[in-house]
Amino acid sequence: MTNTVVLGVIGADCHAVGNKILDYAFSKAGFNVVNIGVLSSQEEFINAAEETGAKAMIISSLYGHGEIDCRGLREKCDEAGLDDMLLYVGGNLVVGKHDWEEVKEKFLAMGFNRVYPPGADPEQGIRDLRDDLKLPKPE
Amino acid sequence: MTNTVVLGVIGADCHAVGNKILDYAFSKAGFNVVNIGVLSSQEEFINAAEETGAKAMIISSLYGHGEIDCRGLREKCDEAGLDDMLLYVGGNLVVGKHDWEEVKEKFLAMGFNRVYPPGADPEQGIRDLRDDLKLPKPE
Amino acid sequence: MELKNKKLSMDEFLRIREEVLKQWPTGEGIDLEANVAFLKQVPEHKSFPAKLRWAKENGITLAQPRAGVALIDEHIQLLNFLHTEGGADLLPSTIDSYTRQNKYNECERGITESRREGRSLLNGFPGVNHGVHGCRKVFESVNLPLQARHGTPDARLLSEIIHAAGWTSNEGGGISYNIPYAKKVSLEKTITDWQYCDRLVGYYEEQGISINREPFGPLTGTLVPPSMSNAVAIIEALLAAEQGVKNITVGYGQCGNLVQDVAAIRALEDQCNEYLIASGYNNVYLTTVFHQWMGGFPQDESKAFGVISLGAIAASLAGATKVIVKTPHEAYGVPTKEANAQGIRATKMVLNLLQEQKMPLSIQQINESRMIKAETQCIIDKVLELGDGDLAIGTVRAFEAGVLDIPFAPSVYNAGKMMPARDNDGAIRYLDFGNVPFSDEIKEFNRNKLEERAMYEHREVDFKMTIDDVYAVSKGNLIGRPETETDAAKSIKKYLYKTE
Amino acid sequence: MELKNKKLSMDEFLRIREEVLKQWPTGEGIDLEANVAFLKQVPEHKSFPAKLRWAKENGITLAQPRAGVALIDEHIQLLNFLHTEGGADLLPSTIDSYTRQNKYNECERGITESRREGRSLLNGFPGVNHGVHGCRKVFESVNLPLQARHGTPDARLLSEIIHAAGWTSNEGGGISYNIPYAKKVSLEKTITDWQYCDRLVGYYEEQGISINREPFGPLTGTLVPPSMSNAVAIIEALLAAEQGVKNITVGYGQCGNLVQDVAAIRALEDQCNEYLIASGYNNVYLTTVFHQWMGGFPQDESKAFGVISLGAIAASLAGATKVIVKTPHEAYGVPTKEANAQGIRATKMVLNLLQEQKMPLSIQQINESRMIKAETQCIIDKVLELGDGDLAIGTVRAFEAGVLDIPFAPSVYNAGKMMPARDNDGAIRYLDFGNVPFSDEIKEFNRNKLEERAMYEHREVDFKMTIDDVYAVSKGNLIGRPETETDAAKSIKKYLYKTE
Ligand code: B12
Ligand code: B12
Repeated sequence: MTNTVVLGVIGADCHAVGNKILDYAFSKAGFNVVNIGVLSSQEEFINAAEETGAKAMIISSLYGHGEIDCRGLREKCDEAGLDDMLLYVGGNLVVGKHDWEEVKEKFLAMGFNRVYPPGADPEQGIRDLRDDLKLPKPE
Repeated sequence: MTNTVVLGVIGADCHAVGNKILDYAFSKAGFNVVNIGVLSSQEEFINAAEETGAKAMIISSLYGHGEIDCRGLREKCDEAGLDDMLLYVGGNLVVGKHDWEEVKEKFLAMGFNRVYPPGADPEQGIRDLRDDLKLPKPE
Repeated sequence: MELKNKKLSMDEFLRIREEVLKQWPTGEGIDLEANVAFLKQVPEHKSFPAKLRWAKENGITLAQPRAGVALIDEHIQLLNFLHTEGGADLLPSTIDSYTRQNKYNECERGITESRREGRSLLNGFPGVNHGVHGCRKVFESVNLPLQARHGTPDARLLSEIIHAAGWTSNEGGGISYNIPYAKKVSLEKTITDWQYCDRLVGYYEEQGISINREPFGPLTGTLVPPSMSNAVAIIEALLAAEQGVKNITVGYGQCGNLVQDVAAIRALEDQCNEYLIASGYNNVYLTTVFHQWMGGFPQDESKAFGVISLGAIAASLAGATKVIVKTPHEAYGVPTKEANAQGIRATKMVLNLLQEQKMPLSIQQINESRMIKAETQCIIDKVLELGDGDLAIGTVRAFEAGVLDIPFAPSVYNAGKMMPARDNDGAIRYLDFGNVPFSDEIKEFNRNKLEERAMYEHREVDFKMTIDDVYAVSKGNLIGRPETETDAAKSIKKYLYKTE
Repeated sequence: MELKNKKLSMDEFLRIREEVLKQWPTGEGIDLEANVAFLKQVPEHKSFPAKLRWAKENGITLAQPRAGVALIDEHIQLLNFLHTEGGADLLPSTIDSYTRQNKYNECERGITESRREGRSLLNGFPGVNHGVHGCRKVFESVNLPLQARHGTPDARLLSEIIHAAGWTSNEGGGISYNIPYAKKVSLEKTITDWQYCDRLVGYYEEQGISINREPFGPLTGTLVPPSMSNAVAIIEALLAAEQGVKNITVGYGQCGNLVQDVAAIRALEDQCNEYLIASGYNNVYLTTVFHQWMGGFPQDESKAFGVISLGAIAASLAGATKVIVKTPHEAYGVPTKEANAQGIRATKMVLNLLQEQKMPLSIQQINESRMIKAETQCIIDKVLELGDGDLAIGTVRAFEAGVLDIPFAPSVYNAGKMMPARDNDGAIRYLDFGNVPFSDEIKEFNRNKLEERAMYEHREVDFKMTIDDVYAVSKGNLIGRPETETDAAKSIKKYLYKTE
């Protein structure tokens, strides 16, 4: 389904609050949210997408290991034939307070479509996803 | 007398707390303190030195106008024949938080012998004055 | 003219006014009636009294910075920055020190040099030199109520100018802008001059325009016992009310002991209201201002944030109507606008977190409050007695007699015999009463409190304590414990500094 | 092995131990008797229990940061910086997230990459990979007591290593390091594994070596009602005591309402002592730790300082034995050492200012404390009932039943039916009780409190409140008021945002 998304927190990351709120927000916005929760591996994201036909992955990484954990995900998607998968990532992506533009570039280079800074508003992600999926604006 | 000093706060400056404490500290250290208090003009410093034969002026400026207020004091001392007058100045000498080395250079260039940063310990001034006046170290 | 606590007649007022307006060219042509018309147009959101009333009614503590630079455009920029980036609720214009001493020629020099050097060489905004025109430009370029904050013994011309410009609050008073700020200006003169400033506000009140007046609570900001500053604040409120002022904010500077701070400002509000009503001033709208720590600050900015936040917390828990905000640059110099905004943001965060919370009543606070009120009453009673019932005359005589006595004040008209120090809990007590006329019970209370500390510190109750306390906060503590080894200190060292 | 709240026999312990030490090469050869000899040499000023005892006896609140990086030398530098530049009283070693999940291979990768890139790619110190040797190097290079702080469901090998290295405190517990930190690890497993960690400490106690244990109080750090976190802390303290632990620090994460915070941590200490004694553990030395705000922080650093300072104030007024310090970088990422030191300095300034002051007792606090204790008792009673008197079994069943239920926890073993929200004063209450077994009186109390808020905000008591509260502090408020216009909001806007 066009409006199915896989939601989860990648790596050895247990931060669950944002995840529960993203679930609430994306569901309320009309998406079909497949929430694989915290502590999810790249494989679990891919399996969930394959099983549900999701068009996008909404990935969070809060705990600082995002860089290590996200590396290679685009390639794995391609291998799995998930060609046009939209990869969104947000949270506290790297260890420490860094220049945001650099962080963003790094993740874009890794093949992510959208990268969000610490504390980003879920509504922004929802608006962007509607655009990228060419969904109609909500009345 | 070698150990007479004129103490005061220069300009339109009313900060009295440090002045009272400097009075206490220099007196306790054995100096003969002539305290002309706050809100004292260059002329009042010079008159007091002439009247008492003081060898040093311990000048405070807290309120930020120190730069304007202190300009020309060395020249006035020279004119009055107070040739080897030791000019010490301390407090919050300029408006705002500035690079300390710059401020110090500025006041040294104006003819001050010693310049002290915000919150300087009076004991430091006392030690320096003993050195500059070649007074014996206290037992 | 003879000093008396009596409302100036319009004639007297206008007679003095003629002289006042001549003090500097910008005084020329200030027209009361035209000002009334102008002030009637001040929108509610830029009226100081309106915003204070709103805050009080909604249980909100407002945050106000101090700020002022030499030039008009820079000053406007600064104020708007503090509004938008800092989140200030009320705006100040801190007046420079030359203006405070009526040295308008030196202001002119400061303005010129500031223009040349591209940075402010004055420590504030020279309101008189900029005149009504300049001050109105400021008023029109900001979007919050404006107040003049200064320290001017003779602020008559300044007051004329700022109110004419739409600034709806003025800080100061005949005692609080003399004793801490001047050396040789008599109280007769400053009380008289501030009667003029108050009468000006009273005039506007008569025309239906509400203007706020705020006695400067913290005085020297240095270990002033609450009852002494409360007594001064109440006296100035009463003197202002007599001249027809109807909107007053009484102030208090943080001591650092939370119970004492909350008790003090609550006592101040209660007791001031009582005195106002007992004196027949029934329609005064009274609010309170809490000043974050007014003494020497620590140089480290993180520590300064700690001091600032504790002040915000005390203000909020005490339910003060507004809090005057310090900045992380305090120990160094006039803050940059960024540092100023930082102080406001830290303060507002705390105010927001505590918005719904007040300090719950405790026995300790009730007792502290009772003691502060009893001390304050002893002082004010004696002032009235000395003045044969006249508060203005009594005030002059009380300072002569050392009945009113402000620690560390520069004025020769202040006795300087009273000495304060902190007790073992950090509350400020009377160490040497000088001639402050307390009952035996009160004296014993203060003495016992200090004895307790002396015993704990293994030393005598003496002036050395006061000095240690003056330095304490800037060195990172509330109480100036002696540097000689106490048991506690030894015990601390054993753990903290021991090397293998 | 069957779960039971019963001290492990030495045989059982040693049997498990053999397996544990094989989990990673650094486990090899850790020798209990040699460790005993080593630990006997730990100087008093580097002993966690000794310093806690000193603080408690002297009424001092100690400050402890969180900190850890991938490489040993950098980690040592970091800790010494926090000691000398920050003024930390106790040192941590925050363990990285791979270690917490026992993914030591990934740690190895993180260590290598960190070395190559010259910056830490791990969010903490990988203690297991560095082994006893590396951890001892840290211990020997610092001059304060050391504690491991982590979030590790199975911390048996880590605990073996750190204690062998002279680290005299270990944070965690079978509940508090599972439910907030893991997704699919059963409570049977984590309680059993933490019995091992506790038994290890118990073993050292038997040899005359005192080691501190600290259940992790704040859990998810997100709107946990005090009685729920207190119940968990008390259960973990009892489980630890059974294994022979004699020095315990129970913890609590700041809620933000001052009365509730002070009441909660005082109730925690009292009630935990009561349960310990009632259960026959008479020689436990109990201290408390207060965590500065554990939920989402504001991004602005000045605001963060406000949050940090309010936390320090609450800790100090509550008389907590130590406070865990946040930093102005909290909302962004693991702090630089400078930002970490800033947080400590702001905190210590506040602690110093308030050193002699405690929150005076009030009716409000007494009532709040009574309510927290009553709620906590309802929960623990039910846990014991479910376990037929066995606390360990009861805990597992209580989570199954939703009797113990932590909001926003990631674990599948947590019911997640209970929902919290703030009342109109900012205190955290139960919005949805789920299966938390409260008396009618308690339920009514919670409901009324939330109804009060709902009325004030003109909305229903529902999950939207909880969500608004989750965001509130990071947005600069304590309570998540709705964004729709309330009267108060309208009134504020009228003053603040009106343009001419
Ligand atoms: C208390 C205080 C006041 C009180 C003063 C009461 C009184 N009459 O004394 C009040 C509230 C009245 C006040 C008013 C003003 N103040 Co004021 N005040 C302070 C404050 C908080 C503490 C000063 C103090 O008493 N310190 C304690 C004593 C013991 O320390 P000290 O004064 O620094 O003196 C010691 C050392 O510096 C040293 N020392 C001093 N001089 C010398 C000289 C030598 C040779 C040596 C060896 C040592 C030495 O020894 C002294 C004793 O230990 C400081 C900021 C701070 N330091 O935290 C601002 C401060 C000094 N004030 C300041 C200003 C601007 C003002 C005002 C203009 C108004 C305003 N913006 O609020 C008015 C001044 C009006 C006027 N005409 O002067 C600024 C100055 C700015 C600058 N330089 O850029 C400061 C730095 C605050 C700030 N950051 O804006 N102030
Ligand atoms: C609460 C908290 C915890 C709780 C978590 C409880 C739980 N299970 O959920 C506890 C205490 C257990 C915890 C543990 C740890 N934490 Co933590 N924690 C926090 C804290 C304070 C708040 C997080 C939170 O809940 N925020 C509220 C929610 C609503 O916001 P959010 O998570 O940011 O998510 C929102 C947005 O970011 C956005 N978003 C997120 N992802 C995405 C994706 C897309 C596509 C979009 C559009 C938007 C979006 O939408 C979400 C909803 O609004 C943050 C710091 C902070 N933010 O103030 C640190 C923080 C995340 N933790 C941190 C760390 C390091 C840890 C630990 C490793 C240990 C430690 N040092 O203490 C462990 C992690 C162990 C592990 N295995 O993961 C670091 C991460 C550092 C870094 N990146 O450099 C932080 C930043 C603190 C810090 N400055 O050091 N933590």
